[in-house]
Amino acid sequence: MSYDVRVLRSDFPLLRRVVNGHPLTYLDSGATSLTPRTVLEAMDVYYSRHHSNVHRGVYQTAAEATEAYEGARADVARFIGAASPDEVVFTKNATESFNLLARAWGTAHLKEGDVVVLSEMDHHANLVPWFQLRDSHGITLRFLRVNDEYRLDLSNLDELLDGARLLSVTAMSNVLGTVTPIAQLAERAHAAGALLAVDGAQSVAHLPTNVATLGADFLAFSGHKMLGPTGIGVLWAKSEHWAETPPFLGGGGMISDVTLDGFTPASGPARYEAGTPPIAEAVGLGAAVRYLSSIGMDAVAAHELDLTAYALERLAHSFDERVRIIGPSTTLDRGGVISLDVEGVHPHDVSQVLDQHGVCVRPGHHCAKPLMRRFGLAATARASFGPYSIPAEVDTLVDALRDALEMFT
Amino acid sequence: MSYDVRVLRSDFPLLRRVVNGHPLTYLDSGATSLTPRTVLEAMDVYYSRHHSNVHRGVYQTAAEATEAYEGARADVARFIGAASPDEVVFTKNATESFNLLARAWGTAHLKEGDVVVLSEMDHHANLVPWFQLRDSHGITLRFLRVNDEYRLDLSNLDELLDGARLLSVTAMSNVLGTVTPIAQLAERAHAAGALLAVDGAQSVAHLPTNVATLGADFLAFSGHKMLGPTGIGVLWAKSEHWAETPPFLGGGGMISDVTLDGFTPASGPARYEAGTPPIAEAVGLGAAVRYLSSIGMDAVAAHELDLTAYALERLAHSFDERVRIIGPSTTLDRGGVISLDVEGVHPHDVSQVLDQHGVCVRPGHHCAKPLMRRFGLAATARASFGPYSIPAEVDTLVDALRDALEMFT
Amino acid sequence: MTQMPPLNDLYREIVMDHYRTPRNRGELPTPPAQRADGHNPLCGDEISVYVLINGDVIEDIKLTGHGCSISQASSSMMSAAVKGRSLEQTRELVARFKELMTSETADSSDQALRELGEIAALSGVSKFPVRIKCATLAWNTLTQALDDAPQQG
Amino acid sequence: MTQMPPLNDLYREIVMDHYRTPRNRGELPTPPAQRADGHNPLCGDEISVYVLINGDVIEDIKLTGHGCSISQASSSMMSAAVKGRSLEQTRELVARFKELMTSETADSSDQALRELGEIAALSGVSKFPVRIKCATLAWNTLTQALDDAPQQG
Ligand SMILES: Cc1ncc(COP(=O)(O)O)c(C=O)c1O
Ligand SMILES: Cc1ncc(COP(=O)(O)O)c(C=O)c1O
Repeated sequence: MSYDVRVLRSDFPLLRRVVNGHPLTYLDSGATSLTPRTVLEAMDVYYSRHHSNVHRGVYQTAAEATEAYEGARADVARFIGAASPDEVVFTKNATESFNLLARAWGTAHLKEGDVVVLSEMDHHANLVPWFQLRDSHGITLRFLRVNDEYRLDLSNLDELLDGARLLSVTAMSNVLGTVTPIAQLAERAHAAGALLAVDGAQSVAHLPTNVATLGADFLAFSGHKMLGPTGIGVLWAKSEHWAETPPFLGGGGMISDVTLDGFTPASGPARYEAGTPPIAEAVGLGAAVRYLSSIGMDAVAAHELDLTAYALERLAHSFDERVRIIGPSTTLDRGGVISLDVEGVHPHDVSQVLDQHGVCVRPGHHCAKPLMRRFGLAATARASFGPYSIPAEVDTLVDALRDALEMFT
Repeated sequence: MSYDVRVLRSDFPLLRRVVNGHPLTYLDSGATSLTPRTVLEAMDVYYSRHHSNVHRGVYQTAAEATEAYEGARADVARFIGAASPDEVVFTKNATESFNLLARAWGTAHLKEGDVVVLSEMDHHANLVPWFQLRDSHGITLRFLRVNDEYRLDLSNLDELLDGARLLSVTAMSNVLGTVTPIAQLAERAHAAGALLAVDGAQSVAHLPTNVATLGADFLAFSGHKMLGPTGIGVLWAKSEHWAETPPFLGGGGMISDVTLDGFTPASGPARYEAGTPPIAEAVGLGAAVRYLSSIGMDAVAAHELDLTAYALERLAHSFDERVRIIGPSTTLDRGGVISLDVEGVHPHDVSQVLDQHGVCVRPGHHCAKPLMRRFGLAATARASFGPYSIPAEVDTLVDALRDALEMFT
Repeated sequence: MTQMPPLNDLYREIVMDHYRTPRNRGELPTPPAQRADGHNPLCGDEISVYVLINGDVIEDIKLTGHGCSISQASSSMMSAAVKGRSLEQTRELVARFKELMTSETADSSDQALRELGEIAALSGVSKFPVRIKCATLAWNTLTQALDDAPQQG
Repeated sequence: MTQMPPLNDLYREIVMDHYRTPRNRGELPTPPAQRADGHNPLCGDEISVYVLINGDVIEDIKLTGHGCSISQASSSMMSAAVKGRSLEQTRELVARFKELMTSETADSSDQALRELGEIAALSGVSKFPVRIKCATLAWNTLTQALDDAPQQG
């Protein structure tokens, strides 16, 4: 249940990059992950040998492209423990997945006044589509708050869930690193008669995921955060929910028939995949999940846990309280996303100075403005890990932060 | 104004593929185009050296990724003669572009009873989103018909446009090859007070396009049909129309502010690009349009015109009327998409037999079921060309068709 | 990805015969017959199946529609095979046929193939995955008709 | 893609001084002052600019808000530079500053830089494209305030 990270690093071409005279110290996997050679090769082979449009072709390469595309669906289904590949719908990113959920499932099942519960910890991807649905269809939104321990405040959960149709919440905060108690939320949501949608954009990339035991009804995530390419995301749902979800985007491939009077939608995942799908991207994502499975997600999680423990420890003890961690201070129910508030140095400047050391950390609100407001911050500087991250990079981060502090004192 | 197609062919790795003992004869560019090395390399270099999330990063590779993504927008804007890169919005495919147009612009500007004019010649991508809008918002749809010469019947155009708000029509049929008179349609639509949206999925890939003179208000197209990657499309609109178009998908990147009470959308193309965009795909599309520009779209169009003339001639004279061309029989206002009806041989079987010769043609309704019905067909076998297609491939097609006819007689 | 097998596997003599001379074309009055419609959205193939059930036997069957050689031949062979069979035997045959299609390593022992009779000539289709839907369309539509038919006493 | 220039170009002595000791912090009563709010959606920087216009002169200016060193220094330097200037001179200065930012090959002749005074110390920002928005935020917000101000007789 562990792997040689030095060997693994050689799979990632970007780690050979030198920036500002320093080897790249990539600590922004929370924004997007690095891409291993095997994923790039899978896409290159696809384009060089098999590329064709899918589904409607009879000839050899069209059959191969279809096989590659549907094979990727099966790979992803296996990776998350889905009951069937048909439960996996490809979108362009996790954000589209939430829009599909809100607009297609949402408009079919929610009417004016119906309650959806979200959380203050959530990413805009799991907030804005619901605001849009509120504005167009008059649904009511309620919010779980975040407590001073950077956890979801569950004290009023039953109250919030009272009469609610859906709870939609992240499994791991992309700002705090907080891992939320999905099993418990599922149980209580279901007890209250609500369904549970989970934002897995962070969790699926870093923790083992098994939808058979997760308890969720819907799960959204993005390829580019889990070693896959840009341009592809996933919405998983239980078959019974897909069966009651109308189409979202309209166009070719999602129809059973079209006349000048109207259209009949197709069934299966095709129903939600209008137009030419992200074929090469699916192939890349398939390669990514196979790569992750070959390492083992348990091993990835264990590796990142160790690294997070080391980082929390070093960050807590190197700066005389001048660097504050915005998030849980131990690895309990926590992933490798570490937001920093550096005394007297704005996150933009932190990132700028760190860049001089080749260190990549992201400044900003991380698309979680309500959460930032909750903690009275406009922005943080966020370091986040991937399966390829190593303790030496934490050391480089600490040294670079020291430089930033000096420069701005 | 011409190029050496033999040299050009060496840029396309898939043309080295051997299928069923024959070199690949790829005649399905209307479904998706082959991808030149330079596009694959641009994406590979992006992932291997610059990959990061865009827009919010300060560090070196994030700045580079943003530069690459926005640079691609500028490349595409230049390629179609847009007034500014801000007029170019990246989507996942032409289909999403039409959904964006129908749902965002459409719901903001069209109310119950408002008229949108479409055509019987159009692809499902430019039909289904409007049916959806009709079903949700009660707009009224009218249809231009197709005459026996495989052209839009313009005899009742003024009638159809009377009181219409929008005319949305293809610039080139993906079934018939017919090139529609966009300039004339623009003039008459505007005279009637309607805007004009153009489906450029086929035309932009094969004919020079200049939105400054096209007369259209909106133009949708797909990267994968113009030597670019899958997973990216474009909606171009005049700035004045974007200014009056609300957001479509909600999420990160498209907001200016988010609180627990709601959100304020961003301005510029970002407003319509929720979530992590197809970054590598934009980079690939940028490389594709630079490649096409280096050949010259005039040269591409001239090359394909010659080839189409040759194919029409050979197909018309080789089979004693047993192979019927469903589309204009001369190259006048016609592109290199040739649909065939082979006497006594179902398109599926045509394609199957042709595959045995390494020839790729697509059987089916080509996502244009109303058009198929218009001509009493369930399917055709469609051959379509790209800049890399050559007369010898037409000869192979003719030989293979002869084989199919023999086999089924 | 493997190279495709030769076309003879697909277009066997007997398959082409059923395609060229389809059996049981036409309609039956409904009721008493039960009708079901099937179509393959990917290629536009369409079929209508009419079954006349008497007791637990398929007394008559007719077909209309259009499609490729494989879908036409498969429906013709299907109609010839089920006419006069009991409902139970028919459902067994449908199951056996689907097995034949869905797995290249399916049970193709002499015994199994013998039960399928001339339908076994369609076994080559399983090597052309995109054509499997063509071959199964008629069978799925038949199942639909049987499911829709009012229970008989 | 070129390597980034050294940080000293960005964080000049005088820039850091304005960041550490911002000039003209605070609010002015509105009216008579005109207020405008600006923010940078990408990083969350926020600024409010209060200008008190007397005739065609900016008699007083105050700023509130938060942001990175560049946005804070730029707004402080801007406030110091425009206080007491005529509206016309101010708009010229804004235009000159934006030129300084938007083009690495901008007119940076001695003459142009001299007119900008200490603001010229921000010229290094143009080499860090992602930071240009930080530097221009205050200036755009000032323009907004001037545009919004009621015309004076
Ligand atoms: C004319 C036309 N319009 C729209 C489309 C849809 O393009 P996409 O599938 O890339 O969304 C196509 C291609 O299938 C087309 O040929
Ligand atoms: C928790 C969380 N949810 C959703 C998203 C949205 O993902 P994407 O931008 O790929 O749509 C992100 C990433 O930005 C995220 O971190």
